[in-house]
Amino acid sequence: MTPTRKRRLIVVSLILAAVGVAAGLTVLALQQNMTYLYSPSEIAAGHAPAGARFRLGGVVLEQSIQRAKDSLDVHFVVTDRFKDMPVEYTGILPDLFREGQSIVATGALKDGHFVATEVLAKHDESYMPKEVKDAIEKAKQAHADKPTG
Amino acid sequence: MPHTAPASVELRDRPALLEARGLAYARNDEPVFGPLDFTLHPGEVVLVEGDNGAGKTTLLRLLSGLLAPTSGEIRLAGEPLTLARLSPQVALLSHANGLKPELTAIENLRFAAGLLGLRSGLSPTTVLAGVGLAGYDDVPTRKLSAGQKKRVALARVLLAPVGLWLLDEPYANLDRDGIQLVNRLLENHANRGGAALITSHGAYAYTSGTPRRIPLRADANRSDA
Amino acid sequence: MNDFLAMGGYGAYVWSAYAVFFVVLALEALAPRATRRRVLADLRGRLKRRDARNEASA
Amino acid sequence: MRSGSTAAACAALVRRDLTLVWRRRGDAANPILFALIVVALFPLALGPEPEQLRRIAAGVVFVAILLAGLLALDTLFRSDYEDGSLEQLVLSPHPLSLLLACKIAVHWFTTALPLIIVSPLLGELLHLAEPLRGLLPLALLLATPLLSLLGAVCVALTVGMYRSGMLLALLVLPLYVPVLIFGAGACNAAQAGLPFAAPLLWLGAALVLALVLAPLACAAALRISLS
Amino acid sequence: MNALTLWFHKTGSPPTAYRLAGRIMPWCYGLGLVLGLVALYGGLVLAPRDYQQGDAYRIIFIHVPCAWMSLFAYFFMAANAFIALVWRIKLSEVLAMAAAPIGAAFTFITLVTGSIWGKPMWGTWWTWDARLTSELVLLFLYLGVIGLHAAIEDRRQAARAAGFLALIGIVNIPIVHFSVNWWNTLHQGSTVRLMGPSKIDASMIWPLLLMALATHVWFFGSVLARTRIGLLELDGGKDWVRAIALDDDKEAHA
Repeated sequence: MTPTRKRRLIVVSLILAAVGVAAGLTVLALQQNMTYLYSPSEIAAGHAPAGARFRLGGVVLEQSIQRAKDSLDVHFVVTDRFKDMPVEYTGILPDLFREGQSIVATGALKDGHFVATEVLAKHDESYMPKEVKDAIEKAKQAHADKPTG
Repeated sequence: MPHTAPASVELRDRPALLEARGLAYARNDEPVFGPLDFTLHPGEVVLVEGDNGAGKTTLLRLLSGLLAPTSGEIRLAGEPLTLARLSPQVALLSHANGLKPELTAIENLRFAAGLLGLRSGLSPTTVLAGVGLAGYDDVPTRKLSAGQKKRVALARVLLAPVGLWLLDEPYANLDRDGIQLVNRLLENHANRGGAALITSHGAYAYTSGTPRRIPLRADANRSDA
Repeated sequence: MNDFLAMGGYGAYVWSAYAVFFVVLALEALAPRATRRRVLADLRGRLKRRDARNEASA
Repeated sequence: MRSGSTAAACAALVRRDLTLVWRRRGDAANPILFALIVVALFPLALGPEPEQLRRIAAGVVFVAILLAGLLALDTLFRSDYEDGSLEQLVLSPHPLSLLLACKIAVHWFTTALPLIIVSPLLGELLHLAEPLRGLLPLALLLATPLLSLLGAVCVALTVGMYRSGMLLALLVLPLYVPVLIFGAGACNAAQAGLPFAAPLLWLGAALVLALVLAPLACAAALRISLS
Repeated sequence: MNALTLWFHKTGSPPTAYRLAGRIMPWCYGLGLVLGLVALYGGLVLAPRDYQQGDAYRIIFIHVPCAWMSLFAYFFMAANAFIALVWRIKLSEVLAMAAAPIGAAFTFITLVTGSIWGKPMWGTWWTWDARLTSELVLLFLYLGVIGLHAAIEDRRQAARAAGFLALIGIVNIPIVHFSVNWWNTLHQGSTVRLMGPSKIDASMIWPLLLMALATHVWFFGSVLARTRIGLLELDGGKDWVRAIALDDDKEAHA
């Protein structure tokens, strides 16, 4: 084997070995929750850390928003349609914040409440005119009303 | 004894140590020199002559493989020179001596020997004595004069187990003794079957025998003038 | 027309975004012209120097 | 005539670089001093309240060490370039990437390792949380070699320039962003009582890859800059 | 040499490329402008209001095409840098470096319009979310490439060094994206998809796609304009460049 070839072989095998080890570590890393975004169900199951700041993700439950008259305090419930999580927040909410909206709130658990320090609205990736949206809703409704055999 | 290069038939029969075909270099599309054709056989010392800015240093950097030519080809001992595969058979002395000022002369030479290997029968100490710096082993290089630094750098070239020397202005900063020393070193190297390409702006020259000269001028300059 | 400019209350946001878009792209389109002029002027300078050199050596 | 073995060349290079650092040992303390000053500025700017400082301690130490490393990066090839020994390195018959790996290793050993050793002290200045005392040096141990390796590639690209400081920072910082996120992120997660193994594993994976690929990239970049 | 490589070689030679680029460039600019104006009319006037975001969503018609362009320009640059580094083709070096400032401009627009959109919709100008951060890093990379290219005297060496950086960056961008992803996600998913149904109504998608087409055409126009300058710089000593320089002087004085 010429020295050049030998050198190339060493380099290639080193790269392959490194890729192998890195892939192994990556697989190990992927088995862990890295997003620190918890749903109400996960919190109910006790996965969320007690006393630590983490992020709560979910949908604002319909008819759960209660705004205080004389302050910026807001109470609402975040749900993932299985479990609910009451949230307290003080501050200005984004325009998109409304019932049925996906939100990401940062804060910590306190006496079974989630005390948020930041609430961000996560608008989804679909865009359509209002009429279309209404039509879809109507169709869904009709579909749901139909008795299923 | 003046040495007439190339001496023996035996040396001539070996393949050329260095071969340049149509070698040209341009920087930002300004031709620096070329196209050049020349060969360097074992036992030859060739002098590259040119004014300041004629591209002498550039030529040496091309031949050592640090720089890629704009056009043309370089072969070392028959093998084409590529950037990816630099030749282990070239020793370069450039303007920057490649010496660490904080290290002593002998430490600098030891490092060079570790990096490039050692010519058989030589050691850093003997080589240092050979360039007239016996007893300077433990002096930090920064305390040496410019000429003495040049001698240490020459010792480094001498130490390397290579056939081809590329020396950029080896006479610069040297006194009369030093110039003779360079000539002696070159002569010995040629007699051993080595070859050297040296540059000079003409003030000093390799006086031993009648070395071949390569005048260096840009082709474009020639045609415009 | 006013309705159109108001953009349902988001006029300031929408129009400033569009303004950024147009200003940046206009600058981006004008930049090569300036560069071209500079490069060609440089080149003429180089040619002049070369001619001067050649005359001096001739 | 014989040329030396590659191992001998690497040993000679390591010995020379260590000797040089020893001869310039006054300069070796500079990164530590710099990191110390940066860390000391935070309590002065934010007020001495321990709770507040504890919350940002890990991140601040990380950023201070990253910046100190960035300052030290310039010395990696600077003097070698100026006195011409970098040219000799490129011209040696041994694989350039291996020689550069040795250089980077010595550089890490002499600039980053001392910083890791003083990192508990830096943390203490900011009232670092108890559970992080062991984790922060560990995260730094994984992150700083990555910073040195990635930085070396960028230094190699800027080696021939006179005032390359700002440009070097611009080139290096995008590459440092993920390292910082994972390294400091692991510490923050641990502080919040969240699982922190994953970011460390990512750092480890990146380090293994960089150990092999960065010297190769560094050699290629150096060849470009020297031409 | 077969016919194709011969053709490639001929078109790739600086004077031919310069002339060809000069002929195509105005068409690209013109077509880009026309398509862009039609798309704007469609997006600002014809497209209906969004059920969720009202009129604010209309920023999408510039934000999304620019975001696509910021990535497209990077891939264009990196691909050309790769060709330039491996095969040392002059034209590729010039093309790669021509794409950098345009990419930077599109990235800048994406960031600014995105944060203008984010304020009313999300409730914040900026968040350290994966897409936003990686877009910011992308901008830094563009600036790094431009800076490195400007800092090196020799044009070809500069192009090689900057191209090398661009190639490193292409590895870095997904890494940055995923690294930020695990600690923050706010940006919505992709709306327009190559595979499967897009999540946008037909009345809204056509101005979006038309604008994307317009920005692409515009991009190529601008690349050609910059490529012409790059070729002039690179071939500065040649006769054809000399003629152009003298012609330009005459025009300026006429």
